[in-house]
Amino acid sequence: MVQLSMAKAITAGLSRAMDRNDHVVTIGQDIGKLGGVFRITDGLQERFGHKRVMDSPLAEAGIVGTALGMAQRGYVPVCEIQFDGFVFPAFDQIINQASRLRFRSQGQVTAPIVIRLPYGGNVGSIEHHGESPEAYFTPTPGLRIVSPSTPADAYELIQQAIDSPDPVIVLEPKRLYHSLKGEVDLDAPPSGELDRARVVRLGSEITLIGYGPMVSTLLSAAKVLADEGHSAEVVDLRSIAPIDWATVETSARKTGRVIVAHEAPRTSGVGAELAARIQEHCFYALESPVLRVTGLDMPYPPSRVETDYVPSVDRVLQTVDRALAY
Amino acid sequence: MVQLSMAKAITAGLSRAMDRNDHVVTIGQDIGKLGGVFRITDGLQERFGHKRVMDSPLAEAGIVGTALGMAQRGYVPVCEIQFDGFVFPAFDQIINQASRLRFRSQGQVTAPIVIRLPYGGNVGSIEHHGESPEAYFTPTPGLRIVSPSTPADAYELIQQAIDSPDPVIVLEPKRLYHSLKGEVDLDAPPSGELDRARVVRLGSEITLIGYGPMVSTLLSAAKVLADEGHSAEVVDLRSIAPIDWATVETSARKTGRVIVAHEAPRTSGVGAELAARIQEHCFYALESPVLRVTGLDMPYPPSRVETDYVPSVDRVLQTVDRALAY
Amino acid sequence: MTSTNAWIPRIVGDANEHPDDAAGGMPADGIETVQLLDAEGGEVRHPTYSPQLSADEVRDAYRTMFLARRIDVEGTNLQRQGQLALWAPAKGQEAAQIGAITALRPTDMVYPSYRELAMAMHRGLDPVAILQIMRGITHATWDVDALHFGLFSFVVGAQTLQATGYAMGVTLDGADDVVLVCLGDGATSEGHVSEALNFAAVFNAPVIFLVQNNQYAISVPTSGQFRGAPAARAAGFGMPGIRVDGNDLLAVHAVVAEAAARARAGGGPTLVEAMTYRIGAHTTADDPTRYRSREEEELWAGRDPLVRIERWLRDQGTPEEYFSELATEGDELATDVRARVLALTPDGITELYDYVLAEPSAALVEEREQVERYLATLEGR
Amino acid sequence: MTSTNAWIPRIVGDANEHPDDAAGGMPADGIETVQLLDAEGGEVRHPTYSPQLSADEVRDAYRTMFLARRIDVEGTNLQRQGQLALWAPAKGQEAAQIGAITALRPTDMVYPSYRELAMAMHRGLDPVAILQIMRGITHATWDVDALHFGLFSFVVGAQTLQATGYAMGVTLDGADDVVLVCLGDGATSEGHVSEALNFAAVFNAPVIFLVQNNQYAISVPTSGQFRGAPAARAAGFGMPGIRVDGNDLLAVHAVVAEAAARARAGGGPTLVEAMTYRIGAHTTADDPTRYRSREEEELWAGRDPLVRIERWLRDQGTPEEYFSELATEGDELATDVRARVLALTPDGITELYDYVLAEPSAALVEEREQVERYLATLEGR
Ligand SMILES: Cc1ncc(C[n+]2csc(CCOP(=O)(O)OP(=O)(O)O)c2C)c(N)n1
Ligand SMILES: Cc1ncc(C[n+]2csc(CCOP(=O)(O)OP(=O)(O)O)c2C)c(N)n1
Ligand SMILES: [Mg+2]
Ligand SMILES: [Mg+2]
Repeated sequence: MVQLSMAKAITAGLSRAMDRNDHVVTIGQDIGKLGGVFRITDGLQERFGHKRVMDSPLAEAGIVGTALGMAQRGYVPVCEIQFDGFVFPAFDQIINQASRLRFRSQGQVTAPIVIRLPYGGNVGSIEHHGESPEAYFTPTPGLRIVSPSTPADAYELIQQAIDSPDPVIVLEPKRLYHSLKGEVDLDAPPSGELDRARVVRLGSEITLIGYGPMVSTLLSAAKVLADEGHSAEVVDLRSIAPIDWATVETSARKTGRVIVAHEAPRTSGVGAELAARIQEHCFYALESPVLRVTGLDMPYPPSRVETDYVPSVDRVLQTVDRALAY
Repeated sequence: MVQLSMAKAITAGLSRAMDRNDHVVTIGQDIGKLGGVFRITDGLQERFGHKRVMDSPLAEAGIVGTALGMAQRGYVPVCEIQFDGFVFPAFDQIINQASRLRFRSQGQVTAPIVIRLPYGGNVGSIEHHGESPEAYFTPTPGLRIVSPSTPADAYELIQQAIDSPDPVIVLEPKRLYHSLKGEVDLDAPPSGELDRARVVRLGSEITLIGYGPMVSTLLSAAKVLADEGHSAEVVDLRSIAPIDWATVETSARKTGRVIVAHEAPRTSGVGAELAARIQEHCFYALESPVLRVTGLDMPYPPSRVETDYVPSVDRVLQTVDRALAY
Repeated sequence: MTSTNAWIPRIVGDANEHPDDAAGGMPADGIETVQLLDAEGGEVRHPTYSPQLSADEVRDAYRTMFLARRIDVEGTNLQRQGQLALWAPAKGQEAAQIGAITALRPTDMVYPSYRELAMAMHRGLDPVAILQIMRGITHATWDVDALHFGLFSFVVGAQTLQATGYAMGVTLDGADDVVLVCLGDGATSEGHVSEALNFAAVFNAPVIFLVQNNQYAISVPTSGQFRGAPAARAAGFGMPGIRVDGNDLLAVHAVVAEAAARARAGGGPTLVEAMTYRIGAHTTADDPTRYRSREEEELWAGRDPLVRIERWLRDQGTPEEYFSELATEGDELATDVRARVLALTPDGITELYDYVLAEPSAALVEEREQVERYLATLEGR
Repeated sequence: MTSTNAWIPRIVGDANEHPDDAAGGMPADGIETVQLLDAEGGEVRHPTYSPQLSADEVRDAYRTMFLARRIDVEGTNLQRQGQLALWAPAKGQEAAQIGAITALRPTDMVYPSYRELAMAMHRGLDPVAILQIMRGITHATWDVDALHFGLFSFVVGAQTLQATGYAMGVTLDGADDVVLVCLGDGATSEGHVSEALNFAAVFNAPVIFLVQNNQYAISVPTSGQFRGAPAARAAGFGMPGIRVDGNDLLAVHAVVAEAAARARAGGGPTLVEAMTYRIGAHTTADDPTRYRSREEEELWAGRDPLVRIERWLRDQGTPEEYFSELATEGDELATDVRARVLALTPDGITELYDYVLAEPSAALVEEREQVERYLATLEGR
């Protein structure tokens, strides 16, 4: 067990995957000498050489599209997209190609690539650097989307994503890269399934569901609630697509009240699917509607006001009050 | 009043808008001599000249991106994207540019463009030609998305979209282009608001909500239900973003049961947002969960089996049975 | 190697007018077009390139061209008879396709677009696999690894990046395979294609971009597609660009063979612009009379790539039986293919859940069961 | 007009090695670099281009360059002091920016990327409008129509398509305005940029693509970005491509002036590749020591665009007071700007609902009210 930041945990996971399988390569902007703008690939080019750690030209479609081709040649490419807001030029290669090669070819061609995508706000940066674009990917059958909430989870998820025969987007909560440290067992083999949610706090009165950077907010809220005498269960989705409905619904049925949190705007966010499915499958168990605590329905704002945009512990608590009042 | 197909109604609306405002121009692949692959721009280049009806190179980002530039010069460009499945190369220009120019510039720069996008399935074509990509756009504040269900509505919506100071995606139900005919009053000024839903059939026991190509399916289902002694209200959303919640919620509260239908896959579709919001705002009024009748959670299938994919009257009825059984 | 970097500006007064090339001839932009066989089948001497194929090899090549055209006719017929949703004829482009693919090793990977019927048949793909796409039976399903022939790609240009990545993988392997990727004149406008050219150059990838310039992207002539021809564009990305008479089997073969040899030797990518013509409609849904003239079509009919080889083969003394036997073979193949196409039935939709993810998620399993139950209720009716 | 179409292949053995240019000098790819003033400020004769600016005009230009650099220093300082989230220095690129913009009419539209501080100041934009972006106060808000200076664009390359479209609008108007769009060497790799070049050529749009080739895209040197230089790429899209010494005010001005005259006369687009160097870091978040050498930085420091003009101005007999007064003006401006930046406060988040749609939807109005109520409860605490 070592104490690692989330950034270092991802580096360690990536590096371990590259050690285990010499067909794992990585490609992205500035990931070589610079080690990436977040230094996630720091030292990897020195260790694995220019061939396996490729600085790409400045073109996101090029990164994902050539990664697909390398995968067709037997490689397992891990793409780094520099920031959340810059993934859209690669959209066609992700939506029309990566996600459906297996389907369109009835399994003759697959796309075992990983797309690492730093995301999330409250990082005090400029436009396009604090966004949460997951809702643009979730309507896509054939695409896996995961997001870790702790260094240990990040270490495991990046390896599982690389092992997965499906294309996986790993949404990395960039706010936690360097701010969150935790215990990581570097020798533990990646265990369990890629699409399992985790109940990270047990509770009985209300279920708080989140993923990535929101999980620590929900845990803080649950603590405050405990002090106030309320018992909240916290579910870390880990996999945003597909969602582990069994875990989600079990918790919803148990508590009868559910709140979903994410940083992306409310409209058509991941919370919509959660609410829609939970109200359908747990209709008789719900004591209050599924409520959403989310980013606002506007583009990501300038950073001086971003704390009013990203869900805070306060906003979660206020929403819990609303739910409990039903 | 004349009898027009939906295709001809759109042509008429476009042509009228170009008559009324000489800064309305249109750009897209094959829209000149060919009149577009669906012949929607048939005759427009002859009438308005090469300058106002521009055949573009084969590049969707180029079409939308240059349209934005023309808009910044004072034009009102109407872009034609050839098919649903080919809009993704333009994604960055739509999501990162068109939808947020107003926001990022605090109103100094706007994007009054229209993007016409034929969509929907059951047209017996090959891959990428039968899809419903609306869920990729709905998470986007600042973007309007509309879809007509009748020729009269198409005639009006295309003109309203062109008049709108916001960027508007007009999802054109291509299955209805030539198959659906209806009365159109060519002299009527476009009236009312772009984002108003319409109750197209009054009912009391259940609300069926849809848009575009699904509306006629829902109306057929409502008819069958009426024969069976059940009274279904049908709401045509018309505007998918923003949604006219007042109309939707009024109906939901009235009937207490809601079904949403769309051709896109269920996960993270427009139905998710409708269900999420309705269960929140009409919690006590609901007698059954909001149910969804949608495309399946797989990429659009080969056309020989597409009728099993696109919601049918039968599937709607089966779902109504489920709702009524609560 | 011929230099094709001459750039003669073709700046026109009002570009919005999109003037068609006067008579549908080759563009007068000063870029040389490599030719080894003229429209009459007469040999043309070239300072750099010479025919690389023996008469036997040409006969083999011609056979595939001929059979592909026969299937093409059958595709169009089947569509007219309502048996296919669509057919995209390759007619007229057989020399470009077969000239290129015969210059490769069978293990060199090919990434087609959607018009490469002749290439596919050369690689041994059963044409039914293509026809069934157009019948709505499957999307694109064949054994890519065994054939070294990639899936058809209906999103214009998207395949070029994947081909480039595959070629980067070849480099990573230290192998000497070559990759050929097919695209049209229209496709060159897609940003993804420029990115592919750039990645190929930067990573020095062994990939050949074969642009079949058939003069149109649906209705848009090349004059409305670009001002700088594809062959000229290559130089700006740092790779050789060669224009070749795409209706000349021998020339296409020679040019692609040279590009392949260069790539194999570590010399990186090449762009080959094969000047050809789509004799048929863009697809059976298209109406070419709206955008091209009778004269132009006749001009190009006179440049038919099959006629040219047929003449050459006759000049070489190929006996009449060769041609008559081939005609019979073609008819038999067409009859067989037609019968098998008509017999095709699609997989049930629920079987398609097998291909969404490697292992279906719980939600997919659940949805599949629901759909199965629902479909069963319908069968009862 | 100088022809810049020579293409000398730079195919290297293993492209993955991305060798940096030996000493960070100009690339030896055979493309001519137009220069009118050498690093010492001495005039250079050129067969085609000659200086177009009077000494007074150069002094005006130098003033903006100097003031921009002063603000640049202030930006870096403010960031170091924790007052800005980020600063992207323009230091070293002032000649490229001011040379280009002084060749335009004030009514010619400019589309910047995000590094055009000097250009912006030339157009009269209050630098606070830029600094406030980096302070997280606004995104990009200035009166584009009045200044004819577009919004900063942080999505690399996206602005090039919009600039091209604007220029297409100029053609539709039958006007003789010209559009200038700024991009970096890295940006040329984005597919959108290639699409912009192609649309510009096909529609013969009056747009000038100014590529400030500052040798790096963050850490990636041009050798890892492309094999065909931007200037060479232009030809393949059917437009002239001219490379110019981007640290030479007079040369950039002359080259852009010629391109603008051609565009105004209906001659269509031009690509200008201005060879320059980002003296500072990519942004204050960057660490250039990881990817470039001390020697290279020193080499380019010796080519400082301000020093060169200062020398030339002194040679022309510009009095010392001009320089000392300018220094004072710079300090005063910096002090004023700093004070105003520190005084900035953001709009409340709820005011931003005004800018989502032209008229807020009912749902937006409702959400805004909720947020207002919620924020009011917080104030109570
Ligand atoms: C991204 C994308 N946009 C549009 C289309 C619709 N489309 C299909 S083929 C075609 C023209 C292609 O022209 P070209 O590349 O010259 O190939 P050709 O059909 O002539 O062989 C178009 C516009 C598409 N398939 N993909
Ligand atoms: C589409 C996109 N991808 C990635 C980035 C992140 N990024 C910001 S600046 C930059 C490098 C740009 O290099 P260049 O075009 O040479 O301009 P320079 O910064 O050198 O002026 C990158 C990769 C971005 N802003 N947009
Ligand atoms: Mg073509
Ligand atoms: Mg740069």
